[in-house]
Amino acid sequence: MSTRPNLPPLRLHVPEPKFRPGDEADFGDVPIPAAGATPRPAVDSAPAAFHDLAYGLVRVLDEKGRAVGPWDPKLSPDTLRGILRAMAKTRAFDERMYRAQRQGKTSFYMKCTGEEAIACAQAYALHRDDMCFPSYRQQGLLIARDWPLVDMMNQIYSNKGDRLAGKQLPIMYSTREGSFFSISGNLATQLPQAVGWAMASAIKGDTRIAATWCGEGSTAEGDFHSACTFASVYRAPVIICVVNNQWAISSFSGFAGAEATTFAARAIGYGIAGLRVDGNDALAVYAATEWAAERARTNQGPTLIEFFTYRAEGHSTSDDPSAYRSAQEREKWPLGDPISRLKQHLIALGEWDEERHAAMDLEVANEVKAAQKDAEKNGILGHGMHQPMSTMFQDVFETMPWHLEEQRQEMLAEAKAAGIETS
Amino acid sequence: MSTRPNLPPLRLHVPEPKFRPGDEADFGDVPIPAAGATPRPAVDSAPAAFHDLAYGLVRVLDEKGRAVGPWDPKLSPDTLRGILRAMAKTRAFDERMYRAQRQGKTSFYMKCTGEEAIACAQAYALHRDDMCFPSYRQQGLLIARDWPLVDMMNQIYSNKGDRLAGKQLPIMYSTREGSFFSISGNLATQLPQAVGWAMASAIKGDTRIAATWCGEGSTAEGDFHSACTFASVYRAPVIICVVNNQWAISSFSGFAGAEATTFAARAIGYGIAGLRVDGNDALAVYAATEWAAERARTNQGPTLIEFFTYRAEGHSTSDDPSAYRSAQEREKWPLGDPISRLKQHLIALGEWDEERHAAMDLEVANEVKAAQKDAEKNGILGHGMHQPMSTMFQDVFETMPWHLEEQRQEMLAEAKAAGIETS
Amino acid sequence: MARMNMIQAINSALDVLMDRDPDIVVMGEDVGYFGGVFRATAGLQAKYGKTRVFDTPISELGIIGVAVGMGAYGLRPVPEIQFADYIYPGLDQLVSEAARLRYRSAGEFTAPITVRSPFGGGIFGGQTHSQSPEGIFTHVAGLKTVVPSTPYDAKGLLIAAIEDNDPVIFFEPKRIYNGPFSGHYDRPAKNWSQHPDGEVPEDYYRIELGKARVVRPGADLTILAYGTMVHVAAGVIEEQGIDAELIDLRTLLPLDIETIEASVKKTGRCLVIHEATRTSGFGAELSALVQERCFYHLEAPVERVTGYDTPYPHSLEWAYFPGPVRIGEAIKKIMKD
Amino acid sequence: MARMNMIQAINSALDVLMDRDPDIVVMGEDVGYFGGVFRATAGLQAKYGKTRVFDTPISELGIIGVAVGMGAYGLRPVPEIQFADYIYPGLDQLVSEAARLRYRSAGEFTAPITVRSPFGGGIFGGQTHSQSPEGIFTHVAGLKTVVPSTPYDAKGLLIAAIEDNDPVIFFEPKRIYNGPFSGHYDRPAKNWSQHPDGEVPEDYYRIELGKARVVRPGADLTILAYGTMVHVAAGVIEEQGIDAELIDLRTLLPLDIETIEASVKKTGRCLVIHEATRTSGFGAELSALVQERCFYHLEAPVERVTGYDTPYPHSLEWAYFPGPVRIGEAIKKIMKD
Ligand SMILES: Cc1ncc(C[n+]2csc(CCOP(=O)(O)OP(=O)(O)O)c2C)c(N)n1
Ligand SMILES: Cc1ncc(C[n+]2csc(CCOP(=O)(O)OP(=O)(O)O)c2C)c(N)n1
Ligand SMILES: [Mg+2]
Ligand SMILES: [Mg+2]
Repeated sequence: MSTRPNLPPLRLHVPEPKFRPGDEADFGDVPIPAAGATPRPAVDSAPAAFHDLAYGLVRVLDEKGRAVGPWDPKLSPDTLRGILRAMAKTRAFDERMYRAQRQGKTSFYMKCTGEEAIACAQAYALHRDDMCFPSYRQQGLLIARDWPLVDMMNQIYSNKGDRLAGKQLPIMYSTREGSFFSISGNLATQLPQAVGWAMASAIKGDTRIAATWCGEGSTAEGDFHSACTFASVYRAPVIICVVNNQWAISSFSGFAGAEATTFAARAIGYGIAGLRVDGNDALAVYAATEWAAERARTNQGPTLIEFFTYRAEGHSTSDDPSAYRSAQEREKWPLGDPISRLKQHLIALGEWDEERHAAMDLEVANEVKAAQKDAEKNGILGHGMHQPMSTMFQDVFETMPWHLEEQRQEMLAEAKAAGIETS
Repeated sequence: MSTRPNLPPLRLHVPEPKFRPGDEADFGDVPIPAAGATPRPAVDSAPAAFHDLAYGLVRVLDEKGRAVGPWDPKLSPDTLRGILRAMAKTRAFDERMYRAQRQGKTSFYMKCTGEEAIACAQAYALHRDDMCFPSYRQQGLLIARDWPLVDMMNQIYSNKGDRLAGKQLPIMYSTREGSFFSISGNLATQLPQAVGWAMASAIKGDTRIAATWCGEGSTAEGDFHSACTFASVYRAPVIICVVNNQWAISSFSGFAGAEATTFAARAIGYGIAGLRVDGNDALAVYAATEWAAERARTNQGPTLIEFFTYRAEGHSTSDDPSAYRSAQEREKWPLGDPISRLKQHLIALGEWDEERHAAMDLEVANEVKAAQKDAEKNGILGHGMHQPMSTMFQDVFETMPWHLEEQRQEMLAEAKAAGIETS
Repeated sequence: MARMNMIQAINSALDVLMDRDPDIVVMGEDVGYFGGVFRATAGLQAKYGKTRVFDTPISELGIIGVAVGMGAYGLRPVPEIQFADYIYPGLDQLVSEAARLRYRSAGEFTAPITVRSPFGGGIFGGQTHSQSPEGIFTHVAGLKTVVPSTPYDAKGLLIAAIEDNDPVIFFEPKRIYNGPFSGHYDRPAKNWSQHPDGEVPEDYYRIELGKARVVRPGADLTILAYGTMVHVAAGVIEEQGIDAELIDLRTLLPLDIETIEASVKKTGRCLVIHEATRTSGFGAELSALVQERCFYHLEAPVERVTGYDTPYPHSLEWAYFPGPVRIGEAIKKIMKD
Repeated sequence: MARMNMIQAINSALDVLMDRDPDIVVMGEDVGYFGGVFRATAGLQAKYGKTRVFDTPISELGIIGVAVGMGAYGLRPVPEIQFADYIYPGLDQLVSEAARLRYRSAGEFTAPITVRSPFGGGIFGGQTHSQSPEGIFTHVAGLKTVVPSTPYDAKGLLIAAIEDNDPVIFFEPKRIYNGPFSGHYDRPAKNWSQHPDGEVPEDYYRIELGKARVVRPGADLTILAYGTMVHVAAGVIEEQGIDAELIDLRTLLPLDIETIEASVKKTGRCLVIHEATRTSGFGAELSALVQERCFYHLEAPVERVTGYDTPYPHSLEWAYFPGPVRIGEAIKKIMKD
């Protein structure tokens, strides 16, 4: 300890969110640029030419639901309706599975409510065989790619129909066929893996690119840094998406560095292309993703995109956000709801109306309900209809070494002795 | 694998340095801003106000050895001579210890030739009790702080006089009294530690700040990222120095991301203050460090400084750079030699001349020689004069647990049985 | 004395010590305002302020690395790693730095940090919320590893760990945060309020590191366990009515070898239990030590009941968990030999 | 057949396989143009091009993480970690990702990567260029761990490791890169050109993982060793003129339990040797397994000679190294019992 009369004592700054439970939420000081105001650089421009995009916000849909400005992707009404439906289905799926967890049918669930535009619109902007390395909040990718809901639910229930044989925590989907990488419970590990996959694709002269996602909180992990470094060094054809939903369980984005700058600005630090995008504007999400994908496909290198959004619900079924943030935040949050905004746009275009929307909501709800019924035929967690006990020893290695075989036999013998059903 | 007629095959970009053995080195395309041209922001300006400094080069000494521009720290001739002498002594020390290793007196040595301005001028800009978390190439800090050379040499020889009891690899100095943190063989680990130390200082309302160093190659480690993130979040009073000497063993800086941007630009990514400095200009080094220290001392937060320099010699005694880079680089390198440049400045000021310089060189050489003689009285590596064998078991824990005590007894008994001298 | 569950006991340890020593700081993901995902740090930020109890970026590397630097300054940081499964990104800072700092500086710099982390399975957490990596830490010279099995021990051991001048890994068996667990997952959950070791002094007390606890003396067989498995073993002993000596290791390193040796020399038989995967788990070290030191007293091989050598599965959790059936079978086998 | 030292044999393995399989890529710090700080990848970039053999940023996390992604794509990456001491920053990607990927995706995604890394001491490398962390990896379900002890084995095992569809950690005992080492550091260094196992086929051949090698059959005592210690043990056996059966494990996981069991049942005595720190080292697992399986054949406790439980010291390297004196004493002790 040293004190000097001519020097002030040092102070530790500890970030603090603006609002805590009971506070009035007011986002008046969050700068929200007007829709259409942000320029769209040519896909072959050098990253240094558009640093300002890391501090702005690419927005297409204005308050009236009109698509404006250079980022308007000019999608067909069919595509717009496809994205809208994918988002609605994702929300319905979340609702139902959340409830299933509450009913004790599984151990865990995580919603993406309020963030549906990100995965859903992106699935439309990417090719079907572009490889996705998601976090746990991009179920919208699978749903938008029309992956069977029953398959997802089987995984959530860890039941007999679960392709992952009950080995993984609910929602940690994996499908090679769906170009959707096995989700990890360890945050951000997928980022360097996506870069490696993209590097491999480039080594082989393939045309498929990779995309990966993590939350703003997860950007603090070393994996984020190594992903950006390797992507920059080898100009890997990859899109690194930071979903800034402003919360990481109970910690606001200030603990990931948001008080000092944007997450898109990280891109500037690595000399790679960076964009900051209205994550609740499906058209902006689509346009930014398409732009980044085109850069990647034409060997212009990686893009880091920050999607600015808001985690409208709790972190997971284990979380209760009313303990640490203002209940008003969700409604006061200025970028609105992604489904309402796209709906408004389609209606403004004359391509949609309230009745069709209500009908669609009913349809997706029924689809989800029917899938749930089917999935539950395969069992729910903890009610006996799990995979045979000895599957536990499979897939540790390609072929089972002696020690695992021995443990397997031992387990079966002990179970038999104790009268436990093993299959 | 997927090919599409309308898409080019992807390509992996693998960086390649401009010159390899046998090539003519030509640094004509390296932008070197004129001395004095870079503005000096007020120490309380917001980092966003001087992003351009991350892409320029703070330089004070011009080609004629004059100190010019707003960054001129206006040091007294005595201070200038002190820095010059510290640099000369560091170089003499390096020469002698390198030779000692070649003579088989120790296992390993690392020079900092060409980079002396960084540690030496910085030691003058920091307070004596500011805590340094160096890499293995900042021996100049100790020498400029007049730390006894014999003590450093005892460590290098792992001899009876080594305060570290021969436990550490040569050059991995440590002195709490010298405010010099124990050097680690694991790259970049000292960075978050320095941030933690600085946070602790701030928590306690102390006035001491921390400074830390790593090479440009080491910035790729996750530790660098966590250091910058924590420093940014808690506005820690710390200076993070990236010594960009352009080589990491055989890998040029392109493998750390230098093709895409500067290392100073990483600061922009974190929203912290960033400077890029001519590392061979002792005055620029001093001025930038003093500026960053003042920011830290007045609770303005961390600064990341890239010192642009050149590793004039091999990585260590285990390395032969002629295998991977052009032998001409050293002489063609445009920022010159830090000792010659400061010498030229002092001469231009009329405060120095060739005779005094030659006399100083002789003095420091003699000083080093005398210290070596003293140190060798305590022994050199592998010639019996090591610490007693049982010191090996000390300092694993504060108090020795039974299993170590048992191993110690066993070792002593076995050595005795075999007639081995243990003390 | 008060009734506490293990979370409350840990919270109380932190509270008591923070009150005594202004150099103790608590940090980690969600530990500040919210008080931790398991609520172990609840109320501490309000009481001791934001600069002594604070949330961190999600970087286990940074959390440990920063704590090492704070330790070198002179503070006594108590970082939390939210789940032991997430400790690996911070492992380099633990293994290469915290553990070796005293050694490499010959005692000049130290890292008096205590890393708290919930570990173990039994809560349907799947492979990334269930792991027991303690064996790795016991292999690293310079680290101490502690695992409590009751609220009383948790408080006393945590206080001793924080006061220790060497880095300590403090693994909290999350399955028994709320109550002891017999391994019979299909029976009603118990809580600590019915258990004598849920009786915890509100004030300061220490349980010295490196001392095991004989949970139950016995003549026929020595059982070595720690954390959750202590309770599972106790349940089996009761059910089977055998005269086993049950030893709760409490500290894995430094190990209380005297208590172990005395017991095995008395009983002639030894069973080692842990939840971690078997191969190269801490049970291997225990087995090796026991046969090295008690060879001529052993009447049967030292047996191990452990997690299988697979990742922790989600749905087959109870098949994986080393529960009463497996422990019972192992005891029968040892006693038969 | 050609004469090769271990570096050349490793280089040859990479060369032979890269020529056969275009999906093999080699990456790591300084492995590209320069060919690695130990020259193990020399010439490969010139032959196979920059996109198949390349330098990387200094990020062990990134090296392993990127390799996992490449493996998922369908490549077969062979990352190098410059020294085993530096593997910890990449440990999370190995333990939580590479090792568990097949399991958590039920076989859909795999990580067929082979991490090469020089390990062990005896070169005055101090605590950060001497470590033997193999025990940590053998504790992780889903990883295989291999340690060759001769140029012949190094090539055959490396080929098998790279062709294996699971992640393999391939630790290269750097002390014997150039020649076998008896542990008598004060005697002239030998090189592989005088040793029969320095005779290495230039073409493709495999040595199956999981198979140990009986270096020398014997009746009185079984010695289990791997890497450098195989040669140190062989030297002691010769010097002492005892009839020990020396087994070079070659693969630590999966272990060749049959060979071990058969040998110990024959000899009734067992000594385990490794350079890694003792507590929770791989020797603990070997000791535990041997006493579990050969209990009624053992005439003396299984003994361990290992590195002491301290960081690897610099100047006292030869006091730390488990050399001939210590091994000799341990043999005497076992034979006396
Ligand atoms: C390596 C690691 N550390 C900690 C956790 C625990 N954890 C799970 S989710 C989470 C918060 C992540 O926040 P963010 O990245 O913002 O993603 P979001 O949940 O908001 O989508 C934490 C700390 C983990 N899963 N992995
Ligand atoms: C974690 C870790 N990885 C790898 C190494 C091996 N290594 C030692 S120095 C070095 C190069 C460092 O280059 P740079 O950071 O540029 O520092 P410089 O040597 O140029 O000062 C490497 C790869 C190490 N010591 N630690
Ligand atoms: Mg978030
Ligand atoms: Mg360098």
